[in-house]
Amino acid sequence: MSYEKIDEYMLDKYPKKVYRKRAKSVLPNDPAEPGEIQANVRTIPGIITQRGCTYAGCKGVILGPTRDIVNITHGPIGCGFYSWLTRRNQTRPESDKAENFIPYCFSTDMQDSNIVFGGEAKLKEAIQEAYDMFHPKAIAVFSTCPVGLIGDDVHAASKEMKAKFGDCNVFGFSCEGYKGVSQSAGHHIANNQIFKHVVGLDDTRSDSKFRVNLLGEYNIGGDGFVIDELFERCGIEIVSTFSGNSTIGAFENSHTADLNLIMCHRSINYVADMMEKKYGIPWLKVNFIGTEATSKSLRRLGEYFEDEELIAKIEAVIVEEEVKVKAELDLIKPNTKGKTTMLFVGASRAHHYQELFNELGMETLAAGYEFAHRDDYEGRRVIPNIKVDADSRNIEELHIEKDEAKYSQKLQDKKAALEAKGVEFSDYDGIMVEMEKGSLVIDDISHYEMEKLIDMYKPSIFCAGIKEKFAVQKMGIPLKQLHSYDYGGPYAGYKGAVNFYKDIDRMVNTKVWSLIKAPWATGAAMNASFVKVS
Amino acid sequence: MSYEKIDEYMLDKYPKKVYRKRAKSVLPNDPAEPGEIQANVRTIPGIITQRGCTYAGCKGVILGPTRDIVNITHGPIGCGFYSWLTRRNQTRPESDKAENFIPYCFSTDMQDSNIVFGGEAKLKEAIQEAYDMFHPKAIAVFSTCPVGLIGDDVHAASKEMKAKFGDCNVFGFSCEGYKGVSQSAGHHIANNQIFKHVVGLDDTRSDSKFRVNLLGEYNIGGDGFVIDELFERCGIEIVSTFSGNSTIGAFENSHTADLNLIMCHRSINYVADMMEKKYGIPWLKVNFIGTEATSKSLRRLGEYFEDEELIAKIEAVIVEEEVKVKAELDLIKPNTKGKTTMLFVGASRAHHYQELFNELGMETLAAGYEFAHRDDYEGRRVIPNIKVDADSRNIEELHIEKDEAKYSQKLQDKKAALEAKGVEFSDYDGIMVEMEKGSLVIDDISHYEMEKLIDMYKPSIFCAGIKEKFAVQKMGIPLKQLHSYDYGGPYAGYKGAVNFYKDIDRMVNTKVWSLIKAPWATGAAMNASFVKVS
Amino acid sequence: MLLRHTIDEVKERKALTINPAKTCQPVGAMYASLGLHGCLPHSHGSQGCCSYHRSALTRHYKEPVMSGTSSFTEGSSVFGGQSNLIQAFNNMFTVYDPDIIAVHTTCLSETIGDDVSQIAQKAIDDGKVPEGKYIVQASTPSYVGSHVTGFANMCTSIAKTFPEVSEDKLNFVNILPGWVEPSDMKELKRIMGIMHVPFVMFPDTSGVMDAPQTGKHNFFPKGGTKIPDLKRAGSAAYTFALGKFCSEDAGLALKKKCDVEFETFDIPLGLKATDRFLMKLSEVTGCPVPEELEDERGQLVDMITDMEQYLYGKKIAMYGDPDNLIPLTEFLVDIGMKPVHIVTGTPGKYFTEKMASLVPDANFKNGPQADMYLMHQWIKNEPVDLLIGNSYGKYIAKDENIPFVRMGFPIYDRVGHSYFPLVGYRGALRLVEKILSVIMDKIDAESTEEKFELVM
Amino acid sequence: MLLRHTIDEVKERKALTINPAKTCQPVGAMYASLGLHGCLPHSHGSQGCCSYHRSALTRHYKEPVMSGTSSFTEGSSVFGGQSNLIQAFNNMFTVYDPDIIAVHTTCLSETIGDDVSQIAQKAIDDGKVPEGKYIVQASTPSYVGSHVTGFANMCTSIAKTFPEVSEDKLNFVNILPGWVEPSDMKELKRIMGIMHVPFVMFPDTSGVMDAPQTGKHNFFPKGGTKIPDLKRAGSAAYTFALGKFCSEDAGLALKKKCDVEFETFDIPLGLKATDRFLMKLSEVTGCPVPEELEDERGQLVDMITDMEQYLYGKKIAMYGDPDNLIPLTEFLVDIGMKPVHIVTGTPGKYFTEKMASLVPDANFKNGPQADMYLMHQWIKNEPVDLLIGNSYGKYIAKDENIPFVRMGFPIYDRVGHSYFPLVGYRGALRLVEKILSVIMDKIDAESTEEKFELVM
Repeated sequence: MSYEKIDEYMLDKYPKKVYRKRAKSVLPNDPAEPGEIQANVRTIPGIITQRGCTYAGCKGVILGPTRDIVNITHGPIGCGFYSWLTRRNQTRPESDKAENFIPYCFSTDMQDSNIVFGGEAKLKEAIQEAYDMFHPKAIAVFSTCPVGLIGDDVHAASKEMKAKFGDCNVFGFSCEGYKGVSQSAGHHIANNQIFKHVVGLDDTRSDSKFRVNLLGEYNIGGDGFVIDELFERCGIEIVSTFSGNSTIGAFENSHTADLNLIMCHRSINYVADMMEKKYGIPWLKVNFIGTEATSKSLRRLGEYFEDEELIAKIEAVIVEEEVKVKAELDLIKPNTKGKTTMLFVGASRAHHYQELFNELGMETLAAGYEFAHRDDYEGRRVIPNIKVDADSRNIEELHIEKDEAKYSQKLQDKKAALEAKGVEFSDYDGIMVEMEKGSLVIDDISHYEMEKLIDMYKPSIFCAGIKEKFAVQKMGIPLKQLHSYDYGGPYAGYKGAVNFYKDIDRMVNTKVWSLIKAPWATGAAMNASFVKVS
Repeated sequence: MSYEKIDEYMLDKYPKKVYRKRAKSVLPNDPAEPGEIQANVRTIPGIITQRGCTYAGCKGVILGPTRDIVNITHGPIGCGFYSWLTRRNQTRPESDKAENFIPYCFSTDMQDSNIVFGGEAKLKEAIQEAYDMFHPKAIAVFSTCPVGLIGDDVHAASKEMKAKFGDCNVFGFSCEGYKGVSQSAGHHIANNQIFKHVVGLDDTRSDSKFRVNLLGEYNIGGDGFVIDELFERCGIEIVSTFSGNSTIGAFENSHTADLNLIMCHRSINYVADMMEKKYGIPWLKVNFIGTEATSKSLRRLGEYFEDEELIAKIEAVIVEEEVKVKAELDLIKPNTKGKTTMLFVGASRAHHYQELFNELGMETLAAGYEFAHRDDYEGRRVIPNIKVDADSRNIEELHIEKDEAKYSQKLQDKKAALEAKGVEFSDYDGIMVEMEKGSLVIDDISHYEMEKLIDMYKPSIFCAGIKEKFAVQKMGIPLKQLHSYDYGGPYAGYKGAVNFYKDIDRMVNTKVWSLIKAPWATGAAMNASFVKVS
Repeated sequence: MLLRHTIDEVKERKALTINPAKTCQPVGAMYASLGLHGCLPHSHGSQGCCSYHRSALTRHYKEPVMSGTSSFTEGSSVFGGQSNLIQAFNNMFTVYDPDIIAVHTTCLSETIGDDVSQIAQKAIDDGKVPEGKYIVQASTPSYVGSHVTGFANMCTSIAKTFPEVSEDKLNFVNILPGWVEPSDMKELKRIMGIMHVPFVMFPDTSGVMDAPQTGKHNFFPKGGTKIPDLKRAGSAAYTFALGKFCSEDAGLALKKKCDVEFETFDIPLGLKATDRFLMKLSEVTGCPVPEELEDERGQLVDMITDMEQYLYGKKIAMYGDPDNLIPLTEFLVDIGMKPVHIVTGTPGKYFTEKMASLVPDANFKNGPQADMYLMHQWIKNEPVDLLIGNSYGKYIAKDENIPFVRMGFPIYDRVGHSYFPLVGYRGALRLVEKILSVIMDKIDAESTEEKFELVM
Repeated sequence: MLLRHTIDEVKERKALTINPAKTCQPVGAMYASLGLHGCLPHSHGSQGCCSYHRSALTRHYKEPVMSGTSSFTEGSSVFGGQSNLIQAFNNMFTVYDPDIIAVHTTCLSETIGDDVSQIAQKAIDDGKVPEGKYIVQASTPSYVGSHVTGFANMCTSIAKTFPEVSEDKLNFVNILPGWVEPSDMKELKRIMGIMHVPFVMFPDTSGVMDAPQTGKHNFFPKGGTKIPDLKRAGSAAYTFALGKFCSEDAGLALKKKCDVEFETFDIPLGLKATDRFLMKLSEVTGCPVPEELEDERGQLVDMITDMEQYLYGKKIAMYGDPDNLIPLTEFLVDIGMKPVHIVTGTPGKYFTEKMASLVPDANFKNGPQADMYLMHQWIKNEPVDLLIGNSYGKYIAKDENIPFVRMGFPIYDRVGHSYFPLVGYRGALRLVEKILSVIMDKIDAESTEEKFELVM
């Protein structure tokens, strides 16, 4: 089908204004010359979107995985309730006694009187109650929609309580749901506050040789654990992960790392940038989704640290693991080769998971993000050209200055030297250059577009989230959730890759999809009589 | 209701011959002068009886509780299947590795060819296979109906295999289902063979001071464990139990005991008699069902052994336990006092459990046995007068002679001395002397009689077995199973008494029986119209 | 321990809710809306609400949950959501062609004071609502009541919107089923069929939230109450409002608007609540309770009498919604069990009054801070033999080794609730089966070898 | 270990059966007899047989099971049971007044060669059988086949005894349901109702073995196939014999006697077996499969597709009766599971032929020595993720820590099977729910804290 036809089939039903707007977010891909895609703009009301809100991005995504912060949602009960344990934030406390608040939902459960008379007093009382019961290292406060509107000052309240306690960091997030256009705003707000209130508080430097932060890895399904294990085998210390399996202590210490590695570019590139500005830590884009991507990312670490022993260890790990993966893949690939997929999810996942599908010999027919910006599609080179609109403008940009005491010129010098050798820092090329020519790229896909797309292409599998899962499956197409992994995983690293291969093999080859049609639907029955009337 | 009326209401529907026969098994009780009751006679075909067969009495009841004998049912699969784990034969192997064949069902699963051509060869092969797989201490073979008819000689086969193995006792039971008139014949056959093939094989004498056998205690629901524990606290050794939680080793050694205690008179009195004849061991009737009965039975032991220290220990145990029981009973008795019961079950249970009901302040309106003989009703004094009929005659009576080497004249002398002081040995007065005047005694009650009886008296609770349970409960009357204890228990000893009190309290006072009638059954509904037609 | 910070000592909290036994209004309104045929719910607020509610319902039902959102931005929060909503109407009618759009508000649109009925009127005036299409709208501020309140509010709006006033009352009744599962709604319809009583039921999520796999996604599944039925609800002889919290207001609204006599009943969950429902049905309609239902009742009682030893005296902790907890408590007491700790986040004095009469000795609490954390603390102080509630209970069940029956909303980790009812006698039979199953599983699992039972 | 003597090494046994996966014929005949209204089963043999069979059925159903016995003594065993049986007839008709006495033999009466039909004739001649009363008798030697054979033999006798020859075939069908639960028989009747196909079903234990608690013991509960229906079975247009082992012979007998066309089908257990049954029903009667059933089918497929990840590739060991195991195996394979060990004590080449085609790589065996001991040995050699079978499996399940779904006969330690069907699409839905429930319970129980999942 030509692109025009697709466009027509998929978008023609829209009202004109909607059509015009949506058409800008739908592009046939040309990896050689990525076109300009509309992204990070307001969702069209009523269109039925995949997107969530700023609170979800802030409290759910970024702070959800931290285990030793008491995260209090300031608002009516719903926001806290829905973000309670629904994101599979796996964590591994240091001991049976160590703090782990992840299974808890804390909320001020605002009532109408709090809306009318203000909720700050209740918020402070709630913080006090949490402190009295749990004596946590930190308490974080998340604002929901009404909070901003009624003028509760969560930051002032937090500051006051922090001062009162003395031994407990308290800080707040103005992550009201209506801010920005998607979860992305929430990531930004979350990162800003963590950077402001936490990063840099602990200057202790462990004596390990290779010290990195892993940014934008949320340990869904245990991905982070797999990466941790790989790094450990190579002898690399992860100072902090933002924010899978994280602790407030690790955030406080994160500025002492020698390198930042970015997994999910969209949600976290701010932090890398700010840390580089303030502390001089360079950053590299990595990807541990996919066998090749994992090996490549590990090798980038070797390249960065320029240490023979490290490089040897990394190569040993790669050889050992790749052999195992290959053995599994050889069995599976014949079952999956030639099948097709579409990915509409998150920001980085729709990109990274194409690696795994490639390895399975599966073609990605279409992909797009739920809450990405243009740079996630077209690469960071377009950042200067991105128009800052009203919705972006009201998300605070921190003004960062060099911390003269803690800034590492040494790392910057190292970076410069490596750049001279051709190593690329602070770069991300986006999804488009890696997708096939003619495949479709669609930002913020609507439910309607999704159904049409499936109708047209009948992919072997579709990747999205829980809201899409059963509608797509009702169409007879298996849907792989790439937020929750359908409660499977891990999918990161070599071990994760094998898990993914197996799961996809199962999903595209299980017989259950063949059971859908009732045999009488063919019209074979009912053509006979009951008793022949003689 | 006068007895004549009862008789009429309960039996009148029967055909005349049946009426005449059944009337002899139904008596209004007079404890002062127990009447002659017809018992241990053939069940009337088609009447719907509680009774089972000889195989059930032999393999199910007596040998079922032994754990280290491989019990092979020689016959079609059913008999082995139905007696497989259905009698709650609790057992406590010496260790995790010790033998326990109770969870297994072994059968020759006779096929038609075995019926036509004989099953002995298959039996021997089965014994061989069992030996090869398990190397047990003993293998026992149980004959089912066809075995006797087709002429398989299980005894010869057993003897041959025993000789062949050398290290495994193999013996058989001619317990075909059609023998005798009830399970009782099976008990007799079982006891005879155990006495013949096992008892007396091991003369080892432990050095404990007070050594007894406990006969007729099958450890249903852990009753035997409770008694074991009581005896241990008093310092009395149970050399063997026939046959709860038993081992072949204990049987072999049982003739070394100083006293036999009989719990279930019906199933086991043969063994006590034979052991007294052959080895000179006196026997006492005891009962550990009921608090008073337990104390009384313990005291009989003190009386027998005439040991100050033992008597002191026994009294201490009694005092300690009775206080605990009383505390519980005081709470429960107000709920149960004045309620009524009927017991139609087994042999001894219908008698023993009246003790517990008495303690609860509950009246026994009627009772009777399923497979007892006249002596179980009227006492052992009637034994000489019991007419031996054709069905009894064909159950082998072993001819026992004194074993001069092992016979203990000392014990007999002790017995004589105690008898002189008024201690009663070898005695059982039966159920009737202990039942109220005017209560009903019915042997081998039929289903029809049972329903009529319930109709007439509406007891608060009825005690019988699984076949009666739900018919009675459909009448709105709770039924307590006294074979399986409804999978509860233990009910023996002090601890068991409290369990029983609680269970009966629950059963007669639970509100669930009040839920039976639908509210519209009162006719309250339906008296209004739908829409008033104007 | 999964919940390692839950401490034994119960101290009153005034501000902090921990592990709530409720969620917010809009999700209830969304669920109720899905019970109308051809209806597209719409969330007037931030898009996160809609996403959360759709996700919650989807996880619970493993079914598509379609809903629009006004996708508020900071601008709309300042200037009002009118333009977003009118745009949304236009887009939804154009693209998805619903017969009804059911708008519920959120804390956001409520706080800024959007008047949805006025906006809807404007949309109609502006021609953004096609002929013959309906907009029903409910005010569901998240900071009032709970998800149950939202359900009730949407039901009330439905009752105000569709039913037509009629002088002549006809020989049928209205059933307001309350927040029960599609399976329960189907079971209620089966019972009405057996009773031979014609009826209109709304909402009705059966055929929607339990839609078959057909290889085709029906954006509007074939279930749900149809508009003509909603209209004629005004001429019913009687309305059975099931559940004080979920349905009474809708019954009242219908009474006010169309003068349909009504009474509020417990959801027919358990023996006596079903008895009362059937008795009244019989009384109102003159239709006797037929043998088939009497037999089902008898089967239920049969299982209870047969198995009472495994039920008697067992202590229970439970949490959920008041309309379920009230008849459930009555039923559990009737079958000899002992509810000892009961919480619901949904406020309302009726709950505590009922509990005080049903289980005066139990710990019970509702409203703010009546949360699962409190219940867990109670459990630590007085352990229980059974836990009943939504999937969040699994953390307590695992920590405390308590047999656990999933019931209520949400159930995220098991299936069956959408297909197998718990209402009526058959439903109670299933409930007792489930209770017995977990209790007996524990007996088996913890039994020593010597006490392991073949027959139970 | 409960089964501590079960060793890994599998050695062929020729004589010893250990832990059988079957029992003997008479209990099946008794169960079939209970499916006729007003029928009193009678066991012609030792009274122990009758006691055992009544106990087994009672434990399985927690219902009264009434049956007479000829109470053979040694004398009767020598001289024949004629006088006992005639006496029994007289007593039963006098005291219990059944419409039908259904006599089955035992290994005893078979071995001595009692001719029950001749004895019955003599009873009739002697006036011991009242006018209008029936005696039906089946030869059920325990040493041939299994309990399944006994069920089949009694069904065949019923088919030979009651149906009346008719030239005119009428627009209804016969359903021989095979050995399924009363709930299943009720479900089959519900399906026939939805299909609008008139039918006679025999035997039919619904309303008998699932009788309500009413405060009265109905010696003959109101269920069971009625004599007029049994009679008119001869004029049916078609007979559906469900289950090769249980029903084919009865279908054949009916064909021979009354020339009713018939075919044998799998018991409609699982998706495809139900599909085939409905397709044929539709074909024979011209009644289309209605939407309601198509929806139930779609709901079943929906649950399977939604939950396939928890089913896929899971290894299963199972034991039971061939008519159940065959469609069950087909279904489990269809939903992505892997039956790897299958035994039934019931002999018959058809079983192994079917298994060879359905699961060629599995271990399967039937007939003598195809017992649970063997299956357990196989499990020790190749562990499984799920065990399906009767209550005796709990010992293996506990020893080997295998999730366990109770299905088949006997189930002594759980309730529900008499009320909730496993046949048809709804039944398959329940089966899948149960399978998922035990598999997911194990995941939860064994999950580390970090992997414990709220949403599944």
